[in-house]
Amino acid sequence: MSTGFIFALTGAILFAAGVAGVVLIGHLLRRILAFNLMGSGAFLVLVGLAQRQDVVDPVPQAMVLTGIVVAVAATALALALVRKLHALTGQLELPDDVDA
Amino acid sequence: MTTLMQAVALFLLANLVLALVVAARGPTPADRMLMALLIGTTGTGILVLLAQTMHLPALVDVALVLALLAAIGGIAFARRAWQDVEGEHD
Amino acid sequence: MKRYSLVVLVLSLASAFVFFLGRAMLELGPTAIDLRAPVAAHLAESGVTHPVTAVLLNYRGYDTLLEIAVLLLALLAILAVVGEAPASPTRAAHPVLQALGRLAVPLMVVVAVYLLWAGAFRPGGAFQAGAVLAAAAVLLHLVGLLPGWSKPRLGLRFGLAAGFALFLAVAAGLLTQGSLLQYPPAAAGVLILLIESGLTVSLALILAGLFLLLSREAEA
Amino acid sequence: MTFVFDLLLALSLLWSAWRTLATPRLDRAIVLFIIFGLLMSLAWARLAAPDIGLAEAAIGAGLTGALLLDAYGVLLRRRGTA
Amino acid sequence: MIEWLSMALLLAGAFFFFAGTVGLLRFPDVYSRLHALAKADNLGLGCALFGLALQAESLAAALKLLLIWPLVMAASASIGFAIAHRAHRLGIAPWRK
Amino acid sequence: MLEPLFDPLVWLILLPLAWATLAFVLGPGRGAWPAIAGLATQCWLAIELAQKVGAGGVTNHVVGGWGAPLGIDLAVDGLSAAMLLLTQAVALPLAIYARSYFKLNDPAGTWFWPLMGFLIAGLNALFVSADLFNLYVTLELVGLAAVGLVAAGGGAQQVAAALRYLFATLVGSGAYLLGVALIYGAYGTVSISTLLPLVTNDAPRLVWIAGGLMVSGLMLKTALFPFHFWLPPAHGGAPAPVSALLSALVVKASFYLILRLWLGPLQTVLPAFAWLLAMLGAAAIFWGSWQAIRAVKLKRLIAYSTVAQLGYLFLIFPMLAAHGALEAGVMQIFAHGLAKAGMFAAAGVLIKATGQDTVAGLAGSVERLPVTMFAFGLAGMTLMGLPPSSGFLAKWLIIEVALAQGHWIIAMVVLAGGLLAAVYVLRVLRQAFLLTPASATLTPVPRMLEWSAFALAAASVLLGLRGVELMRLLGAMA
Amino acid sequence: MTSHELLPLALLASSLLPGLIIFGLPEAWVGVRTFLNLFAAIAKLGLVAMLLAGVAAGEAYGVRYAVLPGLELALKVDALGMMFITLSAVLWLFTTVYAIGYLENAPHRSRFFGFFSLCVTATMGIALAANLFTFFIFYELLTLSTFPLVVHRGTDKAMKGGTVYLAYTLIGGTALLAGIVWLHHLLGHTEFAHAGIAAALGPEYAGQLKIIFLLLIAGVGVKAAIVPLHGWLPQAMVAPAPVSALLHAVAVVKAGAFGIVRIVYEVYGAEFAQSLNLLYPLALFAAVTILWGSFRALFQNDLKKRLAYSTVSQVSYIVLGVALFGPIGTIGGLVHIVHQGIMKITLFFCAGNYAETLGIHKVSEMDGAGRRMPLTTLAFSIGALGMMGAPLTAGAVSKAWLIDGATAAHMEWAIWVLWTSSLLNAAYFLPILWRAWLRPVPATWPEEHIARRGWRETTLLLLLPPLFTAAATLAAGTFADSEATPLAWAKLIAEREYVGKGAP
Repeated sequence: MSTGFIFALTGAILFAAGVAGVVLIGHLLRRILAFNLMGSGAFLVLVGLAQRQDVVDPVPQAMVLTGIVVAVAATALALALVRKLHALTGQLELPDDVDA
Repeated sequence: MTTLMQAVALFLLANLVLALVVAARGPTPADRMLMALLIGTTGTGILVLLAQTMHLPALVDVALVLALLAAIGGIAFARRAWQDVEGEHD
Repeated sequence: MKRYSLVVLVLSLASAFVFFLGRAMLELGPTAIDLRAPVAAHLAESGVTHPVTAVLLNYRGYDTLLEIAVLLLALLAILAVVGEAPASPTRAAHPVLQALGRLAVPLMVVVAVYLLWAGAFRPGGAFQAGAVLAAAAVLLHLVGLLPGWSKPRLGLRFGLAAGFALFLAVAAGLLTQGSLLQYPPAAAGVLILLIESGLTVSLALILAGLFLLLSREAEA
Repeated sequence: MTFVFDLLLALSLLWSAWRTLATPRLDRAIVLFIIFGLLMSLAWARLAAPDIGLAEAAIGAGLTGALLLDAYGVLLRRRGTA
Repeated sequence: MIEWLSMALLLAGAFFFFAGTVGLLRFPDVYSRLHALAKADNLGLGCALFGLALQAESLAAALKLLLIWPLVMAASASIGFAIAHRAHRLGIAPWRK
Repeated sequence: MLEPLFDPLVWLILLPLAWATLAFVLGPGRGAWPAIAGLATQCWLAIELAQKVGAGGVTNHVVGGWGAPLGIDLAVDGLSAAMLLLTQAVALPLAIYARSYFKLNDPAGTWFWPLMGFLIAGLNALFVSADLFNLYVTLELVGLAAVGLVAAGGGAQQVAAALRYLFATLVGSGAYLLGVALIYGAYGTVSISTLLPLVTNDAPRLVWIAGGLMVSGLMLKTALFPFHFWLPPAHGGAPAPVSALLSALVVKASFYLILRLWLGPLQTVLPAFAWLLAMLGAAAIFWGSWQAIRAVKLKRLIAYSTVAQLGYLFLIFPMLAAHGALEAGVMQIFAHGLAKAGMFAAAGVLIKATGQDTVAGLAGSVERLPVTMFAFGLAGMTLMGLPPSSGFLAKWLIIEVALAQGHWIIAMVVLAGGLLAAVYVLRVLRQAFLLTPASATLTPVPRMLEWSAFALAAASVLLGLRGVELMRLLGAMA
Repeated sequence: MTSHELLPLALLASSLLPGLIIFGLPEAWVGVRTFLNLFAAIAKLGLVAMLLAGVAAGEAYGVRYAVLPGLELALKVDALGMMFITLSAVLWLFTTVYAIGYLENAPHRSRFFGFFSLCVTATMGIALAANLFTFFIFYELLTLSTFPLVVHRGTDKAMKGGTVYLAYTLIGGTALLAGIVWLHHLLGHTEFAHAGIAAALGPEYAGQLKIIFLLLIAGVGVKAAIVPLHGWLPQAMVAPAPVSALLHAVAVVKAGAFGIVRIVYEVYGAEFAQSLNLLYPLALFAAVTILWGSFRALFQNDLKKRLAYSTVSQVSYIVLGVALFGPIGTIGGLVHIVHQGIMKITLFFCAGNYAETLGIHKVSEMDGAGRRMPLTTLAFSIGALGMMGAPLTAGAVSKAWLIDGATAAHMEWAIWVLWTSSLLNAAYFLPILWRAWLRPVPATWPEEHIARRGWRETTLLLLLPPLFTAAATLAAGTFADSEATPLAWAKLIAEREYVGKGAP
């Protein structure tokens, strides 16, 4: 098993765990963590799978750089929202969605 | 020589895993943060070793950045996150 | 009970997913397209010698343009969410920490400049440099030497947007060459360095802004 | 040797990710997440991707960690004063 | 000769790291654990860096490697200070027999 | 030589980015006029482009001059030209609407213009991109801009809605990204045109997983039942111009992407999921309508109606191989886009004027806001699929294709959906025709608000008389 | 565009444009609105006259416009359409005059007259439609534009009536749409043509065609109020009197009946429909409706409801005539489109007059109304007698042709149905006449709004329309066999529908 493949597989597991985390966890900060794990997993798959023969491919690396920036942007926005929600309601979980 | 470096790198990684286990359990928040810092330092060490064994001198830059920025986490922790509200310290 | 079964369901779905995905990954043969060859072949025309930078700013420079837009947009969205609030007065940290700040920040700036300059021929580049600069700003803020943002004033807004605007202008200007972001090989190196320099400043401001905007209430 | 190294690194990545999600305390989760970022940059180094390693080191260890810790601190303080 | 020296330094570095980790595991309070951390940081990494610098291809590369060391030292010192300071402020008493 | 300088395709992306940046630099609350001027120009560009595509088939723009697979290509065919046209056509009146809606210093409007600019840029970039990874970046651009718009200046409910939306859209694009990663792993490229001949019937299993991931991610972003949970609070809670933009355009973008993949690189893989999607679409129609019928708040009702109307789009998948199904889908996209934008805009007027946002509070509004109610009625007509609106043409096309394919069950779902839509639309109209006003005072609203809502709603009806042009444009496919 | 293309469009525009302008008029501009209304109605009559002359001379008018490839909005003017158009145009004028008087001081007049004009436009469109697709578009537009009229008063009761009305018509519209798309899918078009188009399909399609026929008839049958699809009509009586008059006498129910005529003759073709055994069940449904409507009318105390059930019954006379295979029945049915229209509108005008002048809403309140309002009651009596089929009224003419048609088609039971219905008509109309003319005047009227001034028992604008239509009822009956009567026109249509089959 090549390095690329090991990390691709790790990435797949991380992705699955991240999604499971986002779905199952109610606490918003943890959800943000889970989302980041998910993203990292996808990035690992992208580079790892492309480099499964352990030859370096710059294209997926560049893509992942782009992806990391996007992930940071999303994380910061999510944090801002969570902090705002906490400031407004004192809650760290999403309130039930009611139509009233 | 390369083999030795690889071995040292592996040893450091094992060391790191050990620290990781502590970090997950550590009794106080401060311990966990200390562990994180230790892991950062160990990571820096691993990176410079990898730079040599993988013939990627750029990894030294990574180590440099890691060493530079590891401080931020620690200070953010000390200045912001470590609160005496929950009384969880020994 | 319902919650428990949900956990079991999601976890078993995730395991099944990983299992099938792993198996499918193992079956994979060699790919039909290998981009390393064209990446290497056009490296001479790309203006840089580091392939990742070539992909990032030349071959797939359009991705990067939009990516910077995403980052600027995130800052904008945060501004829209948190609204305006007066920045609380900064509480200075202990002199030892301030000393660290004074020591580390110039070093970080040096490292950032190095990374920016290195980007053309080895790993590094605008994004990494910007991130290090932003980290420097965060450090200064943490030790109490830099106040949080209440709201970005005109100059700051200009600085935040400048890198992106520059990139956009270059991209549009290069339409005269035949298409968006089509660098003339002779000028590619200079243009990329220009763009990267602009981006470094703006990225640093944006990334720092993400923190400085959010943490202003932290010291209350 | 490298295989063992990779495997150990992958396992510690997974373990730290798992603990991040499963640990009952939030501060622990955040610290574990910072460690996870650090391990990620090691993984990028092993994948011969120093560019990403640099970015991950700067972002994961520096910015995201600081953002999360700061947010955590604010939440704690609010709860403390509330 | 240089080979041997570098090898010895690397091994010493590994040892100090290990010692630091064990110290963190075993020492009784925050302050002493900080001490252990400083060992690992300063000595472990220092040895490893020197060991590698001996083998560096160029002087610049070696200098860069050696630059990391003071950085880590400064950072660990100030963080150690920050944490100890904070611990003190929070009223955590040093461990006494 | 200078011709590429005036390529409308590129300027449709650059222009909104430019005015968004300008609006950002100008500062809080500013930037309406650059936005409106920019959008007007974009409208013209989109028409220009549509004519070009209609005359000469597919138009390409090779970014960086490299060409796929090394570089990124932009490609416009009939489908994307149509989407571009719709986007600009909806955005311009909404911008005019929003200028009156957010008077200076409205907290929700502080950063509306740059956010909208990035949103439109993201949409336009998404519609023309021919590169799977680039599409991911555009998806994020659209998603984050949308979340920012929902959350802007809002209270707890709105922030909670934005968070729900954010996580949904992030997980959606994450799944899409993993799909892209797998595709790159399998083929070594993410360029749609390069992939097209490569993905064959005996594609490796990984590609199937990739297809499943991408489609499920996009389903989540399109809010297909049962992934619709995030939509009603987000679309129902945002300020009216934002709700309109989101319901009319944003959810369509991810649907468009499914369509793109389905007709393009993954055409051998995705049809396996066709009936699953159609079934979920049918469920969405029934569930969304039922919830709309029960909704207490006006915008909630409209948001659930979006859930239902999106269901129609997914009904076309089992028939996509047949001629006419795509046309039906695009007609529905147009019909719903224009009508829903008009309806949200009208709802915004009603809420601003009556000062509260329940359906019950609309009593008597037909008397006091006749233009707005008329707009609401026209938009409702399109949603119900009553002639001669474009919604009717969409319904007609779907039923006809369904009958031609022998899928009479789809035809029945469409017909039933129209009746259910009638129930919730008439719930509102009925209330509006009641004699006794619910609230004594009526805040005066700017005329511009009423008339831009009316223009959108009327366009959704009048498009029903101009279906031929749209169909001709769609004929220019790759 | 030639004048042959423009004229049908002008016919639509002559009510559409004034309608749209009226929407924008301020409430207080009574004069402008009245002028526009009357001008439009008269202009439309002028256009109708031009078209009538042209069609009689065999000119072809039409215009087409593609909304989708293979899907055309098509208008044409033919004899059958002209009959409906003329009826609508004439009655629109009367109703407009009446409505101006009726709504003198009511609120929301701009909205009312705006939708009223749209309603007439939709009716014109139905008559002009050259294919089922176009027919459907205007059919649904009619639904939509009548809804605001039904709920015009804005009371809870009005809402209930409006909701029931919409529920019925929209569900019917859905069935109609399903049938039309299906047919379009089979044939590739839905153009109306003499002797039908469905016969072009082979016998293997017989099963599908039967289902489609059911869908189509169910769709238009809702508006035509065929039992069991009639439930909306009595509920919709909450609308103001001019609406009830125009809607129930002309626009809505006639649109349904007209649709049945089009579907039977020009989509399926009478002969082909007969060969598929479709007409006999249709006749049965019509017969049941005739009897059921009359029967229910007996027990209604509310005057307008009684008239509504009477409408249910009478409209099915048309359906019965169509379903009686053969030209004679056809003529009876077609002529009843016009005759029922003028008779029923007379009755509704009068009912409106009673309500508006004296506050009389119920049959039990009618005592002595004839002495207080002799002219209105005279008109009412003529209408009622016409409904019963009394000699010299228009009703007698239609009934005679229908009975002849039934005989020719060897459906003697239909004659019994018609006679029974006449008896029932008499049973529910005569008591009203008796009360109005012969019972003493009560001490007070329920609510006297309009005082008597000389011979004018109520306002002039309310009084004149029913008198005119009553006169028309008598004229159509008395001079039925002369030229330029509804009967003559119906014969012309039958001749063209049964082309080559030997008209009588």
